[in-house]
Amino acid sequence: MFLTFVTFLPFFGALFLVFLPKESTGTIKQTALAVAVADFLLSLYLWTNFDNTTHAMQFSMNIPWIESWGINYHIGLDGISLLLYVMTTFLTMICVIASWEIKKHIREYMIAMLVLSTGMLGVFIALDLFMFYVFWEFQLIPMYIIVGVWGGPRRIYASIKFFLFTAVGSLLMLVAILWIYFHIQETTGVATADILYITDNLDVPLGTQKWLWMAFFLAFAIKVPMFPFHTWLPDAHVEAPTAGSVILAGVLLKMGTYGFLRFNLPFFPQASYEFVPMIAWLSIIGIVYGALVAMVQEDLKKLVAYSSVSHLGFVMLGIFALNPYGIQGALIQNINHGISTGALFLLVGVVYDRRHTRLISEFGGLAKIMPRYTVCFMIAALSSIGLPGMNGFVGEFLVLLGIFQVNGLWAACATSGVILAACYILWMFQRVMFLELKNPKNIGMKDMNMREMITVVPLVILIFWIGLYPKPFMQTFDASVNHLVSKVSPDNFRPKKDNHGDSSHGEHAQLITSNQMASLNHKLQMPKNVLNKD
Amino acid sequence: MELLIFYPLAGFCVVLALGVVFNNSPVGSAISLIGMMLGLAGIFVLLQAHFIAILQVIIYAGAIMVLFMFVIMLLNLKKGDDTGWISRDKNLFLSILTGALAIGILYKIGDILFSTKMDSPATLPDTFGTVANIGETLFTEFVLPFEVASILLLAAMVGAVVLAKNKLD
Amino acid sequence: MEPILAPESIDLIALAPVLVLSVFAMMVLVVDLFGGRNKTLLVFISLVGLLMTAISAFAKHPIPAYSFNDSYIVDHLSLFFICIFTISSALTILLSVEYNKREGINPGEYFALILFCTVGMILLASATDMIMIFLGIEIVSICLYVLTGIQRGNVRSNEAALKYFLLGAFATGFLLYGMTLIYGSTGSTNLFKIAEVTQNLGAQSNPLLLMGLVLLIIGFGFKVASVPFHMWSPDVYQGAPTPVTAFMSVGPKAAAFAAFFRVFAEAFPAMSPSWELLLTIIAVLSMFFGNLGAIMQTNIKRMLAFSSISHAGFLIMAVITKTSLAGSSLLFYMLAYSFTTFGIFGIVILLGRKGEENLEMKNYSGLAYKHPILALSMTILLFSLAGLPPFAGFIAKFYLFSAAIQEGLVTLVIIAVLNSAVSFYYYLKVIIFMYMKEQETEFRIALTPLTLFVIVIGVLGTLGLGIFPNSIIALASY
Amino acid sequence: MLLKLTCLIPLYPLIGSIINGFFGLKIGKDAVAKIACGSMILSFLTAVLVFVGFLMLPEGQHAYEQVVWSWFGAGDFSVDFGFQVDPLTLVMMFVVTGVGSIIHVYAVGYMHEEYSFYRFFAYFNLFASAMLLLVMGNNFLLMFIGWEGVGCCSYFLIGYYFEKKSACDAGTKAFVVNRVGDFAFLLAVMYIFNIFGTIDFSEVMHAAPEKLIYGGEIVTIITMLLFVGATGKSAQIPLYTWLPDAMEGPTPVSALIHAATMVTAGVYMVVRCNVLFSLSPMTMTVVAFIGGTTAVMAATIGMTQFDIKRVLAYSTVSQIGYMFLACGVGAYTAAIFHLVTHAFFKACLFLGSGSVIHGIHGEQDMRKMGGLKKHMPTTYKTFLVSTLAIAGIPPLSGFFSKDEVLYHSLIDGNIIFWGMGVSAALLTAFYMFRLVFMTFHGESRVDPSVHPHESPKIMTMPLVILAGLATVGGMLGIPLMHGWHILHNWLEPVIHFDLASALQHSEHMLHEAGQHAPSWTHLLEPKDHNLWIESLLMLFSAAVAITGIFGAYMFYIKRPDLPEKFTKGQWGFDLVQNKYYVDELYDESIVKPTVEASKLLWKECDAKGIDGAVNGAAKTIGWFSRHAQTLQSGFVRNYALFMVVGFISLLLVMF
Amino acid sequence: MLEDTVPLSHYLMLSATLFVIGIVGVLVRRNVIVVFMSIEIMLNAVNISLISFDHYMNLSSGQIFSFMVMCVAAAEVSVGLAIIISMHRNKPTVNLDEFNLLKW
Repeated sequence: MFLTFVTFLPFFGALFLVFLPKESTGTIKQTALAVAVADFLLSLYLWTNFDNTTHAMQFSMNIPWIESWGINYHIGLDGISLLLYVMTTFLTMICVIASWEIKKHIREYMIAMLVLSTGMLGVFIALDLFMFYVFWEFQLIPMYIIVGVWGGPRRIYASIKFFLFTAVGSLLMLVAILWIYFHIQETTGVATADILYITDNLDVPLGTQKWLWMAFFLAFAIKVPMFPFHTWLPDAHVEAPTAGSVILAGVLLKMGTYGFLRFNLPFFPQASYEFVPMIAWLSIIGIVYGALVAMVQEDLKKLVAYSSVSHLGFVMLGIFALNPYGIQGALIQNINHGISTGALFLLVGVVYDRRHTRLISEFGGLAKIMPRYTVCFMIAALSSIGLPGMNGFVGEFLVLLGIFQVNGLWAACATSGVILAACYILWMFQRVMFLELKNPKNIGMKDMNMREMITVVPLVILIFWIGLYPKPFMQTFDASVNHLVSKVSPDNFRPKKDNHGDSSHGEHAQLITSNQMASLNHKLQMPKNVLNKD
Repeated sequence: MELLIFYPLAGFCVVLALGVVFNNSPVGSAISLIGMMLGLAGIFVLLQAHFIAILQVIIYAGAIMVLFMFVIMLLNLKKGDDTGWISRDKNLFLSILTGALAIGILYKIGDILFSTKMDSPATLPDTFGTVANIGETLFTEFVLPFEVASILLLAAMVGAVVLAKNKLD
Repeated sequence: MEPILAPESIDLIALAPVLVLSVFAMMVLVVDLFGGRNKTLLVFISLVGLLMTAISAFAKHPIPAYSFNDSYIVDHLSLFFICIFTISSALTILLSVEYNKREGINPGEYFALILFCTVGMILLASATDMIMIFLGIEIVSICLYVLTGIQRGNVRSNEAALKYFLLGAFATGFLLYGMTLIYGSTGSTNLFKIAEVTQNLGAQSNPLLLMGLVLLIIGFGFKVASVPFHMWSPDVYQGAPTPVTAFMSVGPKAAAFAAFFRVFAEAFPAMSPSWELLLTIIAVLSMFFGNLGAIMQTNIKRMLAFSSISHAGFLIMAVITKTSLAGSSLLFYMLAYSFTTFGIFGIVILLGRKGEENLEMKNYSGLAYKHPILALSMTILLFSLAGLPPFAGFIAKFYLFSAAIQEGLVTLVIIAVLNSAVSFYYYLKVIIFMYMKEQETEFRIALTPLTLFVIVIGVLGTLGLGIFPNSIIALASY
Repeated sequence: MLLKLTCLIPLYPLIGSIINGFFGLKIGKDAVAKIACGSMILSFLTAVLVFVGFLMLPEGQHAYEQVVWSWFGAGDFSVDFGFQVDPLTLVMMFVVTGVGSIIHVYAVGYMHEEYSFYRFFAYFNLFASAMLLLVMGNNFLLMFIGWEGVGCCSYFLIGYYFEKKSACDAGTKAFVVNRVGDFAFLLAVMYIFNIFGTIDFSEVMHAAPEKLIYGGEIVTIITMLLFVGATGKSAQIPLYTWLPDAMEGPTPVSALIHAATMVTAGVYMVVRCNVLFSLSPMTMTVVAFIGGTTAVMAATIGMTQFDIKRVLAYSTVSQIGYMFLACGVGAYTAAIFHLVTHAFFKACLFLGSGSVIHGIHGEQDMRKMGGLKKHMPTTYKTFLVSTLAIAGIPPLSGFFSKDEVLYHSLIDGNIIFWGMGVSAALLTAFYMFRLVFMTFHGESRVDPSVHPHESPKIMTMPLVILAGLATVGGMLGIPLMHGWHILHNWLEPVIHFDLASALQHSEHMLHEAGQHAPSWTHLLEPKDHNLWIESLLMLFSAAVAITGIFGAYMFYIKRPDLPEKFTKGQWGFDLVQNKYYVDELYDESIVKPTVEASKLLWKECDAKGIDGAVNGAAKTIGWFSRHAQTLQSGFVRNYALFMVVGFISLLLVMF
Repeated sequence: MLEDTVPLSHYLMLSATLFVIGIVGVLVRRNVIVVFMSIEIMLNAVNISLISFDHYMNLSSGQIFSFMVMCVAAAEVSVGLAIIISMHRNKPTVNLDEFNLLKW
């Protein structure tokens, strides 16, 4: 019940806003902020009461919704969704503050923001496929409005693109959901769309699994976005208002990765296993491609957007490492990306508010006049390139570690993204912050004000917190991830091999036993080195 | 006997039907139509559906066609209003196409129709097609359609009145 | 000559809705004649009549009940459809009151025709005899021809009526021919008997019967406006008075689908391999061309017409699926669709004024900031049409698709969902105009109460069916 | 008990950095200087205490680990935020905190005129903190924090004058090139985890001989990757190009980061992982070879440069090459020894050059110096001492360490390595004295408007201390008498490697896999330390150094016209002076193609290809839509025609 | 084939021929009234089939059906002609091609 309350609180806040007069902008903003803050605090309360030791759903509630179809209002949080949930409320709060200066239709804006918040929260708590889909599609509407109304010059194109891309993907998922629904009904006799029940009881042959997997994949891959489906993202990001970008990067993209964890892996473990190479290569291409394209962008937001493609590539790679390192890494990287990219978007918004341009070439030398801004930007940028000690590193390393267990080559290719990340971020940083303050338009720019600091500083704190002591975050999903991993373990459906595994670590990784290692070693025994002995 | 009557009658109907379609003057079309309907009444008689044959004459050839003629007169349609269907080259081409199409359809339908094997008529009772017989069926088995037809007519009447009323009020 | 005995199968209780409504329709005519200038009474009578009809529909117990030599049935499908019809007719009447005053349409015959049309729809939904179906269709069509052309001073209205009439009569010819051939090859006009015969015939195809089916499909395809028999609908929707358009896109369409479904699912299930393909083609074409047509439209009524063509494509899926689940989904879909459609048309009516209907999308520019609630309602309704959760349209589509998937029509469903993705585009276009464009013309909207009432009902129905669909689903499923 | 203080060592500079960074502008320069230097000195003192504590450890215990908190983990992977104190760490700790403190003090004087004084010290302290993390971390990842942290600080400090494009470019270049190395390092860490299931230094080193096969593929890959990481950080071929550019930073930065500490991190890391390296003869050869080559190549470039700091930079590259040469032949002690002495004299040299630059108002071109001896005597003296040390003149520290490297490269390596070492030594002596002569001797070529002056005391004092250290640093490892090699004895627990048992394990493992182990017996033959050879080599290297000095003397004092004659029009000289065109090569072969390809990817692939496909699909639908509309012609007869066509089509489909 | 009787298919063929003629009429004529007449031809054509089926199978539903068809035809004619008249008031022409306001 509490969870329901927290989830729907923003929605009711939005309803309340509807009845406020349009003119009283102050009250509107304050109300929205109050709701967002309250929601965040309540979600923190959820976190503190969360039991880390179990993978079971908590705060759950299961009441019939559409009884005739066996569809329930089933909600709950587990380790995988908890942090995303909290991050959603957190970023909503940040975004409300960040949108303080919006002049155009502020009431409608805040309503859209709060409704969006409920939509996103719903996605993360839904434990019924039907309900999940409802929220999944529903949150498109406010986001579409936010991009389309308060966005930049090409906002209409961008918003439609965003909407259609996502919708096309998710509709195929709908077909798969229906199929599963009837399949479950047929095989177990229970008409239900309950995710937990389906997770436990879904049993389909590999061929079908692949099709269903693809349907889910398309929906989530577009959302993530994975490599060939990413083109909506730069457009949407560039055109969206600052807060929209933050939410988009911070939460909406995470819904895709969340979907993979919640559906693709547990529902279709075997298909997931079969598709690992494909995903891995797509992710790697995404990582490298995103980074390369980001490097030559002329628009700050577009650069950050393409960097998101690259970062999310890491997340995907981690998920499909199918081992605890990778998945935990992916989860924490989810959070990290939300924080650091969110911060970057906020910061880009700061200069955009002042200059109404985001072209890199328009800036230069900002470090001189905006020291606070520079420091914040620097921290966010470094976090984004995964400097150890900051949050990005923890996630990236775990992801790479995870994928390394599966395939060293993949890990190597993916790691090259780390180099490229440094290139594009630093180059951009240099061109914006450093060099001479040449452009006369920039001279009068003010440093960040209090409100802007309030939006960014919490993110900066989190950057270091997660970077140095991620335990409070990571332990929330430890149990859930282990459970998930045991579920998708290839051992479940692969005939056991005899020489499999006396090694102490890694459950599904391509383990190198001492025997294999020896033979490997021997095969490539180094030739006697002529230089070694004279 | 039946053969002797049927084929000429059928030919007559077809020719008149073509006359309806290809007559330049609407009045001519209407006259052809009346002729065709009478021909059909003959065919109904041939099929021993006397009641329907009578209705055909009364309702169709009588009432409906009178209405047609009435409207044609009311609207004062002259020959020139519809300059016929072969007036331009484009239309000629299209017409040939349409004709070919029509023959094609007919051929296809004929193909289908000739597959029916019911070639000899059932032995019909004497009452077949009589008013009494039809009436009984109408008032027992088909009483509902009969009643419903009244609603249809009422609605049509109201509608016709609404549309054709002289003054806009 | 022996006297004709009243057949035992006459069952006036089963027929009660038809009788009640006919009586009220005539009462409207009479009251109109003698009632003087105040037409409020007419509205009242019509609404009461519809209410009574809905109530009297439930008089028959137990269901299903067959009467009139099995040519009239009271079953779940028909009951539910009667509810849809009465709701849609009532909403039409409510919508029309102020519209008629504005456009100077005489309400007397107008209401009577709507009620007669409703009678026809009820008959259509309850008929299990081809003659009855034919008559039902004709009652509905004739009333609609007249209603379309009822703005006699308006050339567009005239033209629409003419087009509708000519094409409708043309299609009637096909329908009739189809029925005839079916009659000829099965020896009966009764659907149950036909079902028996075809059952025995099995897949062994009788060419006459098959051709009859083709022709039947054309007839019904015309009535439900499916490609390629849809061409009339955009023109007619555009030309007809807006409340009539709303009515047309819901009630008669639902009735046509009721008959369509009944004929194909109950009379010819045994023949399904032969007609499934045809209907699939038609369904796909309808979705596709409906969407294509709607994409480029700038006139909102035409856009809705094309959208309703693509919806028809979806609904044909239910006919193809032909299970009872499909029937239920058809019911639900139509109900959801009617609420949504009436809401939208209510808004469309509100935006128009005497002499200028403001049907172009650009007339909606900036609506969201002048009349936010109205725009929000429109948004909700459009998203419902698009099939987005949590609105009624989504549940309806979900229901429909699930019925289809259960029967294994996965490919068809995939085509359908892709099409509905395309359809998002044009629904979004309206929203773009409302929210994302600057106001062009001044809105002079008279917020007339009855129209608002209809909009509110539409929105509430859309939301209610979307969020708490359970009870209605339970009602719809049989 | 004292060891518990370990965690404070990196903490002090960190706190200093934070205070300076956030409040530096408010509290004023003096306070900033005090906090910065104070934190470093505090940290040094703590290091002393820890050292004392370490000495008090019971017999047989050679390491102390302190886990501060568990950093992160997943599954059975977990990594602690923990410090490790062992002899190697202590050495490095002293170098970092000691030399660091001195340079901090110096920097107070050097940077005094800067507006962003606080910013400089914030970065500087942060660097020290990161460097300490690097050397104290007890696992690869913590080391990696430091590893990247120092890189990052280096980035900021190189780009300290951020309005200068060259400085920014240099900073970015340094970071990116370092990242290339880090990439390899990271892969190595992952591989290590894959093999060992842990990334703690002690556990890995302990388990390595049991899990890895001598000369096997795995260990070779791991060590190669680690070494690539080291080349990045320590500016070795092929990743050395960033270091000379890094001289754009303020001179104290060059002294601390790009001479004394950060760039030697690679050496430290190799020594830290000596067990792994020792298991892979092939990597060892590569290490030695790269080290030797870098030493020679950088030295040749150093001979031709005119920018005083660049000469020193190449000298640094060259000296680190030495250290790797030592590592490569297994002489880890020698490497560390040279690392320490190098820290002393190179820091002194850089600070000295800074003093010179300071004294002539920012001029760095040696052609515009000369005769500064009399203007800045203290600087000159300390500079000379350090130069002698680096040139390898006994009994200064450089002589001992360099000699040890050369000795081992001959004994444990081969004549080629030794040859490289010797030629580098010759060149070093030459170019260092070229530097001294051009700067301090001869005619003054200083711009007449500039009045050279000696630096303030706060800058010369550190020079004196460092010069002193450079003089006596050699005492750490007196050659010939093996019991007297303090450093060697001290480091013994870290670099102890039992080859015999490792080979046994390897054989065992191979046997289990059903394979035959190659004969390794020759590896176990004891090497005899021939006192004679050692003495001879010492003499020889001293002679080489003197030869080099003499050469420089001939060229730059005696016959100043000679260089001109020799170099004019020589393509070889141009080649060397332009640093073998390596920068240009990288630019043309890697940087530009990447940027071009990226642009292509963006414009062609992304915008036109993928997005084009998406928009194309939309356009196609739009096209269809427009054309489908024309069917809706408004003519009833057309509509009827459509129905008929539909009828026919359905009929055809049906039958 | 019996010489004396006409096979059912010939009746059906007659019906089909008239039906197609009706279709052609609708397609090629532009005069509203003639188009309308063509539609009447189609309805009549159907009646032939209905009656002939009755005749050949000894049924009576077909006749009832054709009775209803006539009824419907009458209703349609009345409404249709009313539409034509009302339209003619606004636009005095019966040329179908001139009714082209509503399109696209």
